[in-house]
Amino acid sequence: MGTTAETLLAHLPIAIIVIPLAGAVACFVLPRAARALMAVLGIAGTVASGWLAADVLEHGARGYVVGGWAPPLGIALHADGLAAALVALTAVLMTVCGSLARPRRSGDAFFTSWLFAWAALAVVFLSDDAFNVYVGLELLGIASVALVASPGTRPALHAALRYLAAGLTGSLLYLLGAALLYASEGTLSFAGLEDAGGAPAAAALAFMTVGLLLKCAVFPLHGWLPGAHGCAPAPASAVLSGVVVKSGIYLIWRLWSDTLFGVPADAAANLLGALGVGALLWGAAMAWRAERLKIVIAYSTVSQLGYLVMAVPLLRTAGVEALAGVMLLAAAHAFAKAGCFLAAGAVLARRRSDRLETLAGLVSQMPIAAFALGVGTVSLVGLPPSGGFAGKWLLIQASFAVHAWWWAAVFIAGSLLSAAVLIRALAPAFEAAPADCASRAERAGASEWTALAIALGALALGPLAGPWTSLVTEGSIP
Amino acid sequence: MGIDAAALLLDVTLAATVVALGWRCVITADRFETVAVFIGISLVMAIAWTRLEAPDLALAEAALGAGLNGALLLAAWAETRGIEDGPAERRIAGPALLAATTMAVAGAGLAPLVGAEAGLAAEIAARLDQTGVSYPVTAVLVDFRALDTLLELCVLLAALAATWQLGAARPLLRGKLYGPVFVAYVRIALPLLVVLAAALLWRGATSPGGAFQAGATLAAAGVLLLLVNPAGRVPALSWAYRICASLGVLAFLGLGTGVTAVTGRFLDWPLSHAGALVLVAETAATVAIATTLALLVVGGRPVAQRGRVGKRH
Amino acid sequence: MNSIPDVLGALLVFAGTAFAVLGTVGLLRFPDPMSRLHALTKADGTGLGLCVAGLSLIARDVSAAMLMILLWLGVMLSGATAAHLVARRLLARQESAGGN
Amino acid sequence: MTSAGFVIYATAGVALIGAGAFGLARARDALRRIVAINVAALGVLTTMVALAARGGGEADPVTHAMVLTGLVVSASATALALALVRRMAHLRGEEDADGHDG
Repeated sequence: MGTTAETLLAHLPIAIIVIPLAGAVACFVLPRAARALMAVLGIAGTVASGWLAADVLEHGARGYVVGGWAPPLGIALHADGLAAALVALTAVLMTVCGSLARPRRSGDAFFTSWLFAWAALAVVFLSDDAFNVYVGLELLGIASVALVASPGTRPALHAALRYLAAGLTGSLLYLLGAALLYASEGTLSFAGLEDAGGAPAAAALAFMTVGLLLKCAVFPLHGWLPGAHGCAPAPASAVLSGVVVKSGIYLIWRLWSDTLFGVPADAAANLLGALGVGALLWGAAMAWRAERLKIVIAYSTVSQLGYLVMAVPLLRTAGVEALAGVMLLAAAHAFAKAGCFLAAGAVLARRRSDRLETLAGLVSQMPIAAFALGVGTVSLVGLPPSGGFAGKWLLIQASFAVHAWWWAAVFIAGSLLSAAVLIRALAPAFEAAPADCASRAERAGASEWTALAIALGALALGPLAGPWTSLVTEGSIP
Repeated sequence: MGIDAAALLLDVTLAATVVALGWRCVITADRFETVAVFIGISLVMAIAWTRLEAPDLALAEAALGAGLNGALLLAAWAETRGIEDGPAERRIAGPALLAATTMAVAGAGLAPLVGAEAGLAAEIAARLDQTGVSYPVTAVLVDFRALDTLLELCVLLAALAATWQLGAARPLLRGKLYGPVFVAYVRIALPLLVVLAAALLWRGATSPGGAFQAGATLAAAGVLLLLVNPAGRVPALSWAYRICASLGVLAFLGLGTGVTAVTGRFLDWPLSHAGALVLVAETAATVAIATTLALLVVGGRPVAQRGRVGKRH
Repeated sequence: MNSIPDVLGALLVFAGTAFAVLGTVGLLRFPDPMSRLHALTKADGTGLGLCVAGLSLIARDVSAAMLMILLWLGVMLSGATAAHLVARRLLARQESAGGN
Repeated sequence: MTSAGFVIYATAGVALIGAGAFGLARARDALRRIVAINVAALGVLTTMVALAARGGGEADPVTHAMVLTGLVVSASATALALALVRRMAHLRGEEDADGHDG
């Protein structure tokens, strides 16, 4: 038993990339079997990702040298706790949300894009190579655009085109940075870039960071996000908000803490923190003005991404404690947001509209969807016992530990803002149903129950904060 | 000395032409001029790249930038005539500031690199005999960084899948090119292009060339083949297209997994059979690239047409 | 160094360049599309042919010369076909304009 | 290629990046935006080709591989973007036609 399991374990990092890739090609070649393939490979990918996470938790980080050529000549994969945690989160959300997808007609293209996006996320999280990550980001961008465009309506196509233009520009800036790094340091491996320095490295860091901020929609480069996440089918919105935008944030964390470049970058890190505060406020303000439920949820993502960017200066000073907090926040947001989008999708499917005034009577007619939205809100606002609460708590502790109490003040203010925004949006749900609607509760479908289950995941992260934190910080960056 | 001065003059002229065209392209108010000038930039750029010891990249740039994207840009221009988005563009200050900042940061990053040397050319040259090919760029693409190439083939496939879900293909140019002269031309050009593609693929192991150049050439042949058709219809060969377009990813995944059993690493070609395995993978990639690029030019899912072709404008 | 083939080759390349320049002038100066098409295809084909002949003399390498001649033939073939297609389209447009 | 050549072509590359940034920030029309991004992409790739050749003698193969990959990847993305533009124009045409008929 030992040897076979050991061999399999050794190949897990690449298997986690290869499984969805194989699934994507299979869906393309065998369009009729796409749904079945998606289910089978989803389970296989989830098992592999879970196993990797368990192994990293127990035995520490695991590497893999692709093609037998160690860096700098070849490409290595590196699964530390942070990467393994994100890969596992991706696998769960991709599989669960994917099982709910009901693509319009070209299901093969939808599932091909879905699995390509999954594989690309795994590449971005696991790869140790700056250029390999670029190709992964491009694959992720094109696959995500395909998911946004899949309804085929003009607003969806318009949003997809904007998303594609932003993504293309972002990866171009990233590519310029990677080229500068290679030209000055002679390697593309993140591990080999730890003591990169000088003007080329500083310019590279600037280009890559701006490119990634654009790709993950951090204020003020967030313009494409509400349209794209608001127009995509609900399961796609769930993973786009839940994990796809986080791939860019993850790379920013790595660039700013792992490879410090010897740049006197603390001032720049504080600038990133300020952008985070801007995102928090602006996202909340726009969500306050939005009239459609999915747009409210999308702007809430803009707002919540602010926390993850605000953590950059804290990661540099407070280290592991801040990382634990921000990853808990990221995971809780992924579950809560996926649950909210799926619930909104169920509402949209049932009522043909997700305008806020049409939510009236939701609590009595679609109690499960309403409950999912409520549970998601609890975590997004950061009330105990949710993962959102635990994450904010750790971050506040971390900011006090390094005497940066102003960050704590921002986190608390952000919670109040989120509460105001989300409660305003959901308030009509508690009103009585209009007279012309049947007042009987309708039977909840699979999508509503799934939405609730995923949203409850965000609550469960609170009590589970301990193991999650020890996984995330295993062999990790700061 | 005379030769050096002439070369310098040539380089400065080429560079200045490209830059002037680049600015002209984004400043002009005429959308057609934007597209036409962009195609011109791609062609001049290809010449500039041959000056920088990159003939194979120049070939790929001419085929993809001027050829594939040029054709698509012209099609998009023709179909969006008269429905320009948004009002006239008057903003100058903000864009100029953005451009100046970008150029300043890039210049500051590049300046220290003049005369500095960093790279892996020597290490790669020293290990070429362990790769099964003897041209360094091909060795990097199919051996040292084969994972990049696998993902790149996936990007092509993802773009094709995304394009197909947008709707059915419409007839290519509605057969406007069809005629005796064009048919005679295709009869001569098609075999030449196929031979050229095979030569590029084969030469890639030892000298500039390889799967991408061969694939782009073969794609041009494929587009010609699709154009020799009175109605401009794209044959609905769904299965054949799907398999051909996936062939590259399938080969890299299949062979890459297969060799894992022998060498213990994904995509680690066993030395004894490296040459043959790489050739198989590259041939599959060539077919896939050619199919995908040609179908991207078509720009939609090729489906069987019933009765009349498309909607007349 | 300056042997007769070299000098002859240089002269041919120079002449070829002159043709190309003239073709470009024609493209910019001629009044209607048809005559512009003439300037482009005829002058460029001749210019490229002269350049290929001159470079073949200078290179003194049969295989390189053959390759260049093959390229020249390819350019001529494509240029002539493209010119024909453009001209045909122009004629069709003129006819339909005359018909109205 | 000498360092003079590197300076010349890297400058041209940076100038093209600037042109692309200018055009992208200024354009409202989707087609122009796509062209502007491609101009900037050509600038980035030219800078990379110049960087690869700066040592003189044989060019750096890793950079060349990166350029080739970048070229194919950005061409695919551009093809998808143009397919979206064409599809939107087509849908708009259909809607207009429906509007006039009805």
